[in-house]
Amino acid sequence: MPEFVERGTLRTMIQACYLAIFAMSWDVLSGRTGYISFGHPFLIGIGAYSTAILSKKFGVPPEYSIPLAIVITMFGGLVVLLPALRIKGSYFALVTLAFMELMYQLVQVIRPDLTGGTRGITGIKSLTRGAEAGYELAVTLMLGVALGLWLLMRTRFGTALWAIGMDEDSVRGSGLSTTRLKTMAFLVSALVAGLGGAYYAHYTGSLAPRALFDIDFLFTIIVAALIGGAGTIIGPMFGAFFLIFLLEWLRPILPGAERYFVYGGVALILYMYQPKGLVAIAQSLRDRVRGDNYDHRA
Amino acid sequence: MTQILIQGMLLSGLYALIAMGFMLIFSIGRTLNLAYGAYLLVGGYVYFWLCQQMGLPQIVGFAGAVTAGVLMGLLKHRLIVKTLNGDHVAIEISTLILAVVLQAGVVLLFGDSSKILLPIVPGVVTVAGAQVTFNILTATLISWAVIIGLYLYISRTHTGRAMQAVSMDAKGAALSGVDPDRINLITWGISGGLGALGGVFFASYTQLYPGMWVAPLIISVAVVIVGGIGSILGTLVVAHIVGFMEVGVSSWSPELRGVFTMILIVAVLVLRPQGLFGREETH
Amino acid sequence: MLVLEIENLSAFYGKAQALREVSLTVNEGECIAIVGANGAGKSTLLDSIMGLVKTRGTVRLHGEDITGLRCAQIVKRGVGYAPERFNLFPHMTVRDNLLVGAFTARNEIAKNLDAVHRLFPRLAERENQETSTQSGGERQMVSLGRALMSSPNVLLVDEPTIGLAPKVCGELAKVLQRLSKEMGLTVIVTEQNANFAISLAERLYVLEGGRITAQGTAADLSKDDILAKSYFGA
Amino acid sequence: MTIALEVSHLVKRFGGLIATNDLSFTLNEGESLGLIGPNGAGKTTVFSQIMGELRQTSGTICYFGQDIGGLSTPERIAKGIGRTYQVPRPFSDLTVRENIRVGLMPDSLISMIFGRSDQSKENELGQSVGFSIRDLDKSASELAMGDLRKLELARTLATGARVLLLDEVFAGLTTGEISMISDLLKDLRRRGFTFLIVSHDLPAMEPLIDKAIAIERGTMIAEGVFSDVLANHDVRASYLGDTDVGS
Amino acid sequence: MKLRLGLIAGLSAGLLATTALADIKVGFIGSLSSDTGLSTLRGAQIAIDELNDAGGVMGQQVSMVTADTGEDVIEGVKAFEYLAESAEVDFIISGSIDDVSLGWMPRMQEYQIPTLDTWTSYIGIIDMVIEDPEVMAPYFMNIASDEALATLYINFGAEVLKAKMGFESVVILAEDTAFGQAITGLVTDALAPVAGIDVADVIVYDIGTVDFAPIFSKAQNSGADFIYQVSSVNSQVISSQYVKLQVPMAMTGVNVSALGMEYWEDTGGAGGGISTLSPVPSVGFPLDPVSQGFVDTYQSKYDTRPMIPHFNGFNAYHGLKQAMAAAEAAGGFSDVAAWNAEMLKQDLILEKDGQLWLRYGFWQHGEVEEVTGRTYPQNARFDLTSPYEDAQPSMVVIQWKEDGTVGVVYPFEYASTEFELPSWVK
Repeated sequence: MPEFVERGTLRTMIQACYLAIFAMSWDVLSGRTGYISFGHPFLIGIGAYSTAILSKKFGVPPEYSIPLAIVITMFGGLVVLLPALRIKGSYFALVTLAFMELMYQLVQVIRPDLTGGTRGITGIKSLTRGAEAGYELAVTLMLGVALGLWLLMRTRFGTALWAIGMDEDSVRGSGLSTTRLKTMAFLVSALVAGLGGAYYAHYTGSLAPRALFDIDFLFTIIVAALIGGAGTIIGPMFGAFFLIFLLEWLRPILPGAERYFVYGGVALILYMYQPKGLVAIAQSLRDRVRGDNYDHRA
Repeated sequence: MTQILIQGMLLSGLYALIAMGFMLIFSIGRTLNLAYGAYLLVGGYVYFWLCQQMGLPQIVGFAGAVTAGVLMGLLKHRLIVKTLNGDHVAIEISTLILAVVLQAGVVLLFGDSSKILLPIVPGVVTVAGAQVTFNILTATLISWAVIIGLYLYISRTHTGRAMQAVSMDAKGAALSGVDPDRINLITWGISGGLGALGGVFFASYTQLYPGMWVAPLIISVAVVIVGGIGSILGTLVVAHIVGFMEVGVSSWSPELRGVFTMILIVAVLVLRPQGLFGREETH
Repeated sequence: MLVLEIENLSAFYGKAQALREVSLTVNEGECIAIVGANGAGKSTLLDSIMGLVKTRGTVRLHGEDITGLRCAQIVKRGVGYAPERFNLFPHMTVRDNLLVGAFTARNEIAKNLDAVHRLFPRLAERENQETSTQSGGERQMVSLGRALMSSPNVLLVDEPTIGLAPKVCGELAKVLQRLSKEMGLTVIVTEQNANFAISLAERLYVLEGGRITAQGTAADLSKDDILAKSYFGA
Repeated sequence: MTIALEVSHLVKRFGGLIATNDLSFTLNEGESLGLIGPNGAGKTTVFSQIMGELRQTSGTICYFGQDIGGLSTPERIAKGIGRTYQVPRPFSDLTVRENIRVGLMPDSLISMIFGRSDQSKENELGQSVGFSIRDLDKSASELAMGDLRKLELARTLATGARVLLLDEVFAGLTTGEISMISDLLKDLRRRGFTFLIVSHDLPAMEPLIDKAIAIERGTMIAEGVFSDVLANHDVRASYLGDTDVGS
Repeated sequence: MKLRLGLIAGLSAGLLATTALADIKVGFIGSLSSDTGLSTLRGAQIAIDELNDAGGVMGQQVSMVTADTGEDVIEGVKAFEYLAESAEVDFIISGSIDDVSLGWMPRMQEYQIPTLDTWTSYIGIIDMVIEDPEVMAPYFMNIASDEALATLYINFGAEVLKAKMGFESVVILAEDTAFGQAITGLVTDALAPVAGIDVADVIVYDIGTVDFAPIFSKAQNSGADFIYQVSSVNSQVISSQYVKLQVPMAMTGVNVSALGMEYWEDTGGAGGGISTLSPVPSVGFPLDPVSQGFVDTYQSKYDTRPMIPHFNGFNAYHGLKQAMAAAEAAGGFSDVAAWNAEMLKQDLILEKDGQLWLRYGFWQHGEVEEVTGRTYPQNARFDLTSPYEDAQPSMVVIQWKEDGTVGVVYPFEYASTEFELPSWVK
């Protein structure tokens, strides 16, 4: 791929890969079990901040700081969000949203010497040099995550998560502890979020509370998963590439805020038109061409 | 102490007004309207445009803001809520997207920079060492008037009672001759109007800027979650808890202002999901 | 004079067909009962008349096709409905519950309220009580009262005796008879309690598995134990 | 004969309302017991208490001699009790096979993730309730009501249930479907499963049960052979009403 | 109306950017919807137009590509990547705010594209230049760093607040940002010992604060004579509430929103009485003929906000010409070391009435500034020692009057008005 496209396009693809990882992370929890998380930037932020602080302030090399960051994300997220799993529906979304806002406030106030306060942390060690290497790393990560999740979702565990999204009581009625299942889903989601967040921090080299714990960021993640197609692996990737490329293609034509206006409008219309996402649209197009009825769950 | 009391009362009145419209939709439409903050955004900017940029009288500004809010509410119900047919997750997410789109729209029309509204009623008086502007005093008094009016409307009029009825039992309401759909539409309109009005006051108290919809949304969420669904009294009480807490924390450690509100939301949701004053869901 | 005609009405709840080609007619001022076991489709039939369920077939009220109208419009045309689970507004007072019932008949509130209070003096006494704190019998009264507040000429009552003590059933039967005989309302009652239905209604329909399997006067149905057979088999 | 389920002096109060009033009965292994009563008598509440979805106010529930009052629903299911619901609740976007698979899953994350699903077991369970192998790959959302009942039975059997609590198994079925389910249940009885069945369709229930208990307003009013219970004056009155009402 | 204009402007700018076959490409990075971002963009655009009219640079025409940051760090990184890799610009002019500049800094180091920052003033970036001059060679900052803000203020405190007004103690109201922390530290460390003013209390507030009433109460209760305000984010809120609440103390300090002409409009007229430090050229600051010419062009070309360029507009206008001059001398932008060397030599002297008025130059490596005793390589050169003979004064104190006018109150050499208390302060 690097041979065929411009370097600028590669950069866009890198962004899309990371967004795809975040969207897949969101989807494992929210797209499958139906527990909508409005706090995913919270998890991603923990991962990003952990590795940034460890490598920048304590000199831990990235090969240790990234795994540590992932563990911290899983642990921190678990401690905080486990009680939230008792709550259903909109309330779950709100608790997670509150956590994100809380984190936004706390990062700036608590130990600004470590977190860099509002200004954030800059000069985080880069793992790669140049667009090609960055692209290879990002694509490898994305495909690795996608493959891992795909394998996991093919297991009975994946089926059970789906089932929770359809009827949690019936899953319990089948003798399964849904709390344990949800916790596991959450851990997997946190793992992917922590991983994505940590690598992303090393890729951008900078992070700031306003860029991470932010409703716009949350919006991008959720919209990527949803307009791509929730509950699938390919959907969030599809959605992430669609959104990021839409934004970049709009940049030369509409350089300013108009871009977000158009972009948000497109997202809203797409979502309203087909809540199952682009994957479903592509599917129905293909079905129409082929004229058959193919079971399409990926 | 007196200062905290006075300032707490004033801020809380404003918060109660802001939260009221959100509560209506949450308890009657059973919908989490994440674009609620956008009513405040649009209300504030419409008022700014009419009064401060066009130089029209204040009453025109208020009328324009409230009309814009009501229209937005009605359109949102028709175009999003009805289209998505009660799918709560889809509505929440669509409203979130809508709020972000509206924010981009405001940036497009008015730019990024903050704007301050002229005081609606200029002047200031010092009470017990606390400065009280006539502006915020007016805002608080009007808040109270609107809240009382809303309370009377809901408890005394046919439409108001029908709104309560729909929130408690939609089927029961339908077979009493109430069209839940129409009541929902009216509720969305009122909510939009209240939000826009709250937006004018909120902006005249603070500032106008494209991201201003987030803070009031979070406050509304806090108030309604902690107060519990469907309780005007709960909304009022909790608006005061949040307001006093903010003022109290501000005078103790101002940089922690928002932290406690978030902790309150989380704690209440985890420990008592129906809210401090709410009832257990009947269904 | 036909008030209500139902022709080939079928209704579905998702996959389950709850009504199968039901046809029946009701004359003005008549009191009829629809009897059947739990799950036979009685509530669905009434819900279908009120436009609360997706249906196939026709419902005519005073000769006018009301199929596909919204519930509120049907109420406006003079049909009152007291559903099985009451669907009251639990955190509103008795009075407010009744006033919601008057949504489509705001000019006749005083008259209707007076009539309801005469029928159920207890509701006048407990005007300011929240219905969530009331007993089943009282809720039944509020439910009937609320239906009457819309000035109906047709009253649908779903399973009024569920969970009620026999004594209360007796009082209820009297009230329903008064509504029909003295006030000229057309009353349609569904019942599992067949004897209650027989004591009340001039004509009965037997509903089994979503179908009308028998119909006639109480005397007709008492012969051969048709009702008992519909419940208990041979 | 071993007693599979023993319910003694079960009481459930909701506020002032008594939903279950001092109810006691036993169910022997391999036996089938019908639980009848008019609408609102409290049959489903009894089920919920046996499954642990509702906690009883007082009284005990013993399963093969062990008091299961303190166990959670999944623990009771693991012991071998299963129930079906009045309205079937399939996982509609999953296939029939996957629905059965959820029932078959052990409550262990490790084996859920690393273990393999047992296709032959799935086939066997599916076929045992009358699905063809081809049906197993249908989406549950495409099934008709009778098939949904079958699916729910298969999923419950998959959890390893030996004692099955069936709530209104015939509701919403056509006559053809009723006889299909009825045959299926007869077959399961022959294979030694224990049943507690609730149905309003008393004639359809008749061939499926050994004995019956009738309850009204949470209180037992009759117990014994089905035909005797049906002939009982109180039972008839509970359905048909007292003959002196309204006179 | 404005929407349509904006769209057309955006579309045509986009088309121009993609179709014009220019040989030298300048990239703009900054917010396209903020006044400060637009100041830089327009300042640079006017400079480019003038250069092109005069025949271009090295015989080539100059064109501009814009990349919006939306004042978001991650968007800033993407914007820099876009300029470097998709638009492949030769030189970047930045109107980014501090944290956005910090965000794209690693990209700048990676791509080594000559970059001039006109708004970011974070001293930490100058420290990066000192630490690693080679990798930071493409970076220049032509606004005085944060430190200059506070140092001039000490003199203002001693000569005006203490000597003229008789103020003895101060309460600091600072936002909880790195900027707030830095300025607070400088004021507390220097104001007390040098100017002889006691710090009664330091109150740090959350930048999301919308209700300053309790905070002003707290400030009043501290018993101090005046308030020193440090706010860069949402600073209209604190200043307008100060006016609306008629807080009976003087308030001065650093109020970033008060640095532009739009301040009066944005506060709806609730902004009088506030005084703030401002980098020059500032609102209320008399201009030399060249800079005045720039303002005239600006105002005739753009009749929307910002009404006159902020100081970073001047920095962009003069700085872009310096960067092009350096490139001409160095044979283009590609040899970064050569360009850096030529850039350091740039020294633009602007005279008014035959006297040195403004000077756009840069500190050399190793050149020590006397007051702070440290170096500021590749940063705008200024002089803290009176009588400001060899450089621009870098900072002035301006005050907004209650009638909406604004003027310089300190240093006295540049003063156009006098420092006074708001009418409600007795």
